[in-house]
Amino acid sequence: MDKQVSMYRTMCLIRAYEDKLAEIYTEGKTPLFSIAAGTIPGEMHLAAGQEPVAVGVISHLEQDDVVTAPHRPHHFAIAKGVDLRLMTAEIFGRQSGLSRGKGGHMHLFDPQSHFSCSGIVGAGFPPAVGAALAFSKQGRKNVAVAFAGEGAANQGTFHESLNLAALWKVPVIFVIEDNQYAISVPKGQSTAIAKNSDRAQAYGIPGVYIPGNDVLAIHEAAEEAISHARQGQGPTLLEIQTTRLYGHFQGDAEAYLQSGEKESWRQQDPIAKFRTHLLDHHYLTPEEDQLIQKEIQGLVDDAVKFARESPEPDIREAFLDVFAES
Amino acid sequence: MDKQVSMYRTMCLIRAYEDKLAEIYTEGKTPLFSIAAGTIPGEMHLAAGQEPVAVGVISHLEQDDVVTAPHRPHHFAIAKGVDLRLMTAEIFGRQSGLSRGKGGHMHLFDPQSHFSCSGIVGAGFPPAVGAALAFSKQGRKNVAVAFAGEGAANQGTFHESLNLAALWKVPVIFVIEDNQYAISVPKGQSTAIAKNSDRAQAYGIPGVYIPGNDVLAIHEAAEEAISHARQGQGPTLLEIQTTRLYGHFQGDAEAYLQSGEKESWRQQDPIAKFRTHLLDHHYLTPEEDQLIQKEIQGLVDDAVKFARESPEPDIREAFLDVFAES
Amino acid sequence: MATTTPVRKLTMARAISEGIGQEMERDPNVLVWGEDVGVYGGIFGATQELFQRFGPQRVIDTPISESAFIGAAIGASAEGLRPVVELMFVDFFGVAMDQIYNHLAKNHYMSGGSVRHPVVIMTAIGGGYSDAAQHSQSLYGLFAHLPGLKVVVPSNAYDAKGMMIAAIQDDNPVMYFFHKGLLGLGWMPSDDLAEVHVPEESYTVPLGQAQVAAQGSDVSVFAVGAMVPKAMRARENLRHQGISVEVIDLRTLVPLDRQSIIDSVRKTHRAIIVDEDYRSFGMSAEIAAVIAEEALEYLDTPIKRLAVPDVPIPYSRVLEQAVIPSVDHITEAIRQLTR
Amino acid sequence: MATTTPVRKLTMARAISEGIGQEMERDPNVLVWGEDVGVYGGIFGATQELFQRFGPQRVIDTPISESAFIGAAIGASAEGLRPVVELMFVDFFGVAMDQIYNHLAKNHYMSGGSVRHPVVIMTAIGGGYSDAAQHSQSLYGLFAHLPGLKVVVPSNAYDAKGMMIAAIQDDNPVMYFFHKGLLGLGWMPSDDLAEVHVPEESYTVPLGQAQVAAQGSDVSVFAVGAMVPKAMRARENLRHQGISVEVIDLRTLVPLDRQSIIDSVRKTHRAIIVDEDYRSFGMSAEIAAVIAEEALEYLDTPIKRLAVPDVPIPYSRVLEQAVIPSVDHITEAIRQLTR
Ligand SMILES: Cc1ncc(C[n+]2csc(CCOP(=O)(O)OP(=O)(O)O)c2C)c(N)n1
Ligand SMILES: Cc1ncc(C[n+]2csc(CCOP(=O)(O)OP(=O)(O)O)c2C)c(N)n1
Ligand SMILES: [Mg+2]
Ligand SMILES: [Mg+2]
Repeated sequence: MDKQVSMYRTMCLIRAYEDKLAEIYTEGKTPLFSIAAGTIPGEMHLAAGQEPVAVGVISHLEQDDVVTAPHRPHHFAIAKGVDLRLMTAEIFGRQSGLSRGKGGHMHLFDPQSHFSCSGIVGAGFPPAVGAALAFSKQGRKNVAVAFAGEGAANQGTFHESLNLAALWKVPVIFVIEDNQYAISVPKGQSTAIAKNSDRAQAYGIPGVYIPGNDVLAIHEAAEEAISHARQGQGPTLLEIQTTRLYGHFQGDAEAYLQSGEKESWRQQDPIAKFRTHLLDHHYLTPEEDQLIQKEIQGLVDDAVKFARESPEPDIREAFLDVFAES
Repeated sequence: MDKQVSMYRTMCLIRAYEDKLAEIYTEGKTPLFSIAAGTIPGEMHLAAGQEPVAVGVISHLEQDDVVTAPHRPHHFAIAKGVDLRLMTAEIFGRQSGLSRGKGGHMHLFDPQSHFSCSGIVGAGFPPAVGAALAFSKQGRKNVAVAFAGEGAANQGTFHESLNLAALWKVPVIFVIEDNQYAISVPKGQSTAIAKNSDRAQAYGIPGVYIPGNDVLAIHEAAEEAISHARQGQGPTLLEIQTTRLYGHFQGDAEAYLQSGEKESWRQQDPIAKFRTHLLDHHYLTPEEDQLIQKEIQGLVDDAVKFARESPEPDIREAFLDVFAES
Repeated sequence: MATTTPVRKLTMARAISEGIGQEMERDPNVLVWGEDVGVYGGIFGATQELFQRFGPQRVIDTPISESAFIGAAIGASAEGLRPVVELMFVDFFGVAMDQIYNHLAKNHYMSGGSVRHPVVIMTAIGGGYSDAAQHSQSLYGLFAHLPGLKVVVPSNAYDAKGMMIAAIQDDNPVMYFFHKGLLGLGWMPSDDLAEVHVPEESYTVPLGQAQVAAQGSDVSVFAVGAMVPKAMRARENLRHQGISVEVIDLRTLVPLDRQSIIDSVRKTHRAIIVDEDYRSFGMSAEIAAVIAEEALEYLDTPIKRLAVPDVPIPYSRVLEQAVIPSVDHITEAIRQLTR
Repeated sequence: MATTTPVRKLTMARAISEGIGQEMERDPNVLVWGEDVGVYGGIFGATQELFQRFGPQRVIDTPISESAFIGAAIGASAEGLRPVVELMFVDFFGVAMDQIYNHLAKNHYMSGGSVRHPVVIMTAIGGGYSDAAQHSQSLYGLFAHLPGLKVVVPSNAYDAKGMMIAAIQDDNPVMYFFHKGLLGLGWMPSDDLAEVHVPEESYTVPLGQAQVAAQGSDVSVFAVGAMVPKAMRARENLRHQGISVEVIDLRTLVPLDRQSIIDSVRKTHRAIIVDEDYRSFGMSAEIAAVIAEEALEYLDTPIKRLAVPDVPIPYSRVLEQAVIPSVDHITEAIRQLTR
């Protein structure tokens, strides 16, 4: 119950964060989605609607468990405990950001929380296998989780990594976020079978499809996969049905969607549903909910304020960190 | 019956060819496997023992059906009808070779018989899908067959190509030659499941494992796969158990093999077994067999003679064919 | 580019898709595939309207399987198709490179000329809009290093259309690089010098010929793609300071028009290469080497290179602006060279 | 390299595996993986005896999944391992390049320095034994073009061991290129100039320092890997003709020891770069460019480049010998330059 409320809280925090970034993203841009201009430049892939995936899985993880995330990373980063201020400053390209502005929205690195992401589709699978290999060599009880979209499951790295992980029996969980689209391409036009989780058979590992974008169902399935991995039983493949409430990136006109599709997703908002569930079961009162909303709004506002007030990086920063000093 | 004898004949031709190359390969080399020296320089991957795979499948193909083959290509090339003289001259690096000596043993190209191969493991899958796509766009009734070793099935191209082919439902057959080793690495150390053919499930296509290194069983399974493809029903994945009677390449000491392993393969020589079957069923008389052996020996000797008598390419050849004149 | 018809300015994105469309009309074997090239029209609009005109049989959205769909162009072209394949960003080449450089590029040679692969791989390059280290690279120098690929980098809509048509008609694999900051996308800053008159009819710009973008006598600037309009702006700045700059738009890196490079250096006696690719072991080095080999005696001053200083492209706007050559950087570098 | 101990000549393959073995003894986090690195000892013997000494827990045979097992080094190194990973031939880079150059190479920068990847990717380069277009390339110039990777190319057993140990101890990803024709394999021609004294104890050769392989006064030859002993033999030929050749073994391309290049040119006034990689847009261009930028005034003659002439490596022995720089080619090229 506390756990459920805590998950709810994290989901709300993610949503508030994404909504805030969506708002700020158009700030200072003419035309509205002018990519190079404004407070937040560059591409922006928001994950609103996909909170259950991040929260359902990552709520099982310890700080020193590893997460590798894709180009749509914020929900995973927040769930994993990446510092909101440093992350926001990074997204704003500021000196106080996680990478002093050198990484940006698709390249958030936080060794503290063992979080990283990449802008290359499918690129997070191999490093997760490698982290899991390190854990097993070092006798650590940690796990690594690689998240990726359903589009990424057709990249060669998916196949190679699952085979390698299954072969080595290392503690890694592969999680496919099935939001049904890869940019404009629907799953049926990219994937020869209905469920990527069935591809687990190709590696002799468990594969579970979790419909409904339901954080509790996800939490349950993830629990089994993660304890399986922690106990040295090797990898699991999860595929989780979810919905993308913003476009692929901000500015995406989404002309390729079927009519009514977006509305149906909105009506199935996983946070609203989870809230109803919590209220119905009296795990949460409306008053507590209000407190939570207020608190998380405070966190988001604080992070944004922190980022806004941080200076731009010094130009010299551009020339540092190509190589580490040994 | 005639068909069976014809398949037998091709298998014998392949074997005679490989044995002959093995013999010539050490010619002019000190030490015996000195790679740069001798009549045939470079790596040499022989396919003796794997004849059933090539012959069982390719005997269904027309001249304008496409075959893409891996680094161990001779059995496929011969079965597909690549001119033995030109191929041998190529392997000898001579002016009259298929590519005037520029390709060599791992890079045999014969547009006439729609045959090509590559030295990069797993590289033949995507081009086969592309050829099949061309067939379906052009309304041709052809098929493409991609052959590769069991080691290649863990390369990303395998996954991407099977998904793409299944999705597009193009006429391509993927054939995995399971000779149980990738150089020194046994299948169990490279592949998380026992049979790559089970990976067909990951693409919603038929997958068939054919044990026994038996050309008739292969021929039968291939018939179904190929007619399926020709009728527009899409791809099939076949995995065929076979044995590598020489080392990975000539000069391979094979110290990594289990003791007795090689001998047991030799005892199961697929050509000897097929010959016994043909003789037992009176599809072939010993006299006919002798005629066949004589005939194929003549073909091999003729090809080798042709290659030996062909001059080295002119030096200027090295600078030609980087680009085609349009 | 002289024309008697009224001026018909086109964005470079439009010019590219017009070129492809005209070839698709001419030859039924020309097909387009790649990610989001269909209904979406290509993330950068290079295939806009083609799906609507030619349908899903000829304009095909693919899964995110670059090795497979680029490799498919190899087999398809050997069997008679002439595919135009989009690799969404050049930055993604690493997931598909083996098919490109070990096969598509070499099969013609390895086959002794018997196999041909008339394939265009078109791909987006360049930074300047905070897309960071994995979406802002240029990398044409890397492809130009590998034998068997033609490498073209248009700088304006006229060349973009003509070189696309030439690339499709070419029997060789062509790497066609379009700079995002020249496309005229609206949601992306674009240099309007790239939006020039484009004849409606089909025409080709031959691959392998540089163009003197502007004559000058004091110094030669060698550039491709987005660096060409930037160099033109720098030239304008310097004109007011009495410095006469010649701008050479190389247009094609492979084959490289060495003669145009030498001719220009012979005329101006000073050379600077301006490049959005990484500085070392790339285009700026090659042009410098060509001059050092073949035109050394004409040089009055050391050769100068201005390029991305061997760092990944940083995300932050100010940092990115510090590393991608700007009009100011170019102006200053030329000034220093002519001082 | 001066030594008081008795001479202990080692093949370069043995020197590499000895270096790795000593680091594995020192640091339990050093692991080795790749195809056939275990029982087989590496196709080129670079991991010989390591499996027998350290067992399958630390010397791991992988499937033919280069993206996965090279990418695994990224996550493993971030969590404390120091992997030495073998990519069997550099020619295969194209199946794994994204993990190498977009991630392994850039993560340190993109993370603002907070992530380190102490990873060595060792890989075989070079031709000369008819392994044709997909197994004979050098390609170090391509890697040197991309920021974030150190690039080392030893030319003899002493450097090979010392640079391997330095590479393993380095906190950055290092691309370690060993030339097959220097390894002393028995079944492969090998230049015995590479088989030199190698101290038994552990030592490092710092990355980023060129070495004057032989002094000379008339012309400077710049080379790496197998071209160094070839240049030394050409030097010997020319000595008899009264031409004094300085041979600079660059040893490392990234970081590049520019000062040593300039110093040598200042002394000899003539420069030739000898390179087994493709000629254009690569190492030979970069060295020429460095000279053209920073040492132009010392040059008496144009710079000369001798490299693979932008063709895939042909299979036929005579054709291959025509395109890979030989001692005779080098001798002749230097003679022409000093004429
Ligand atoms: C290798 C590679 N190919 C293509 C892209 C361009 N791209 C970025 S996101 C994306 C779609 C990804 O779809 P999916 O994996 O389903 O994730 P989602 O965006 O739906 O979260 C594409 C094609 C890329 N970044 N990397
Ligand atoms: C991408 C790539 N990785 C590695 C190699 C080196 N290599 C050549 S053959 C081979 C083993 C192939 O095994 P398998 O696919 O089973 O074919 P087989 O040799 O058994 O016929 C390897 C690792 C290669 N050529 N290409
Ligand atoms: Mg998706
Ligand atoms: Mg095998």
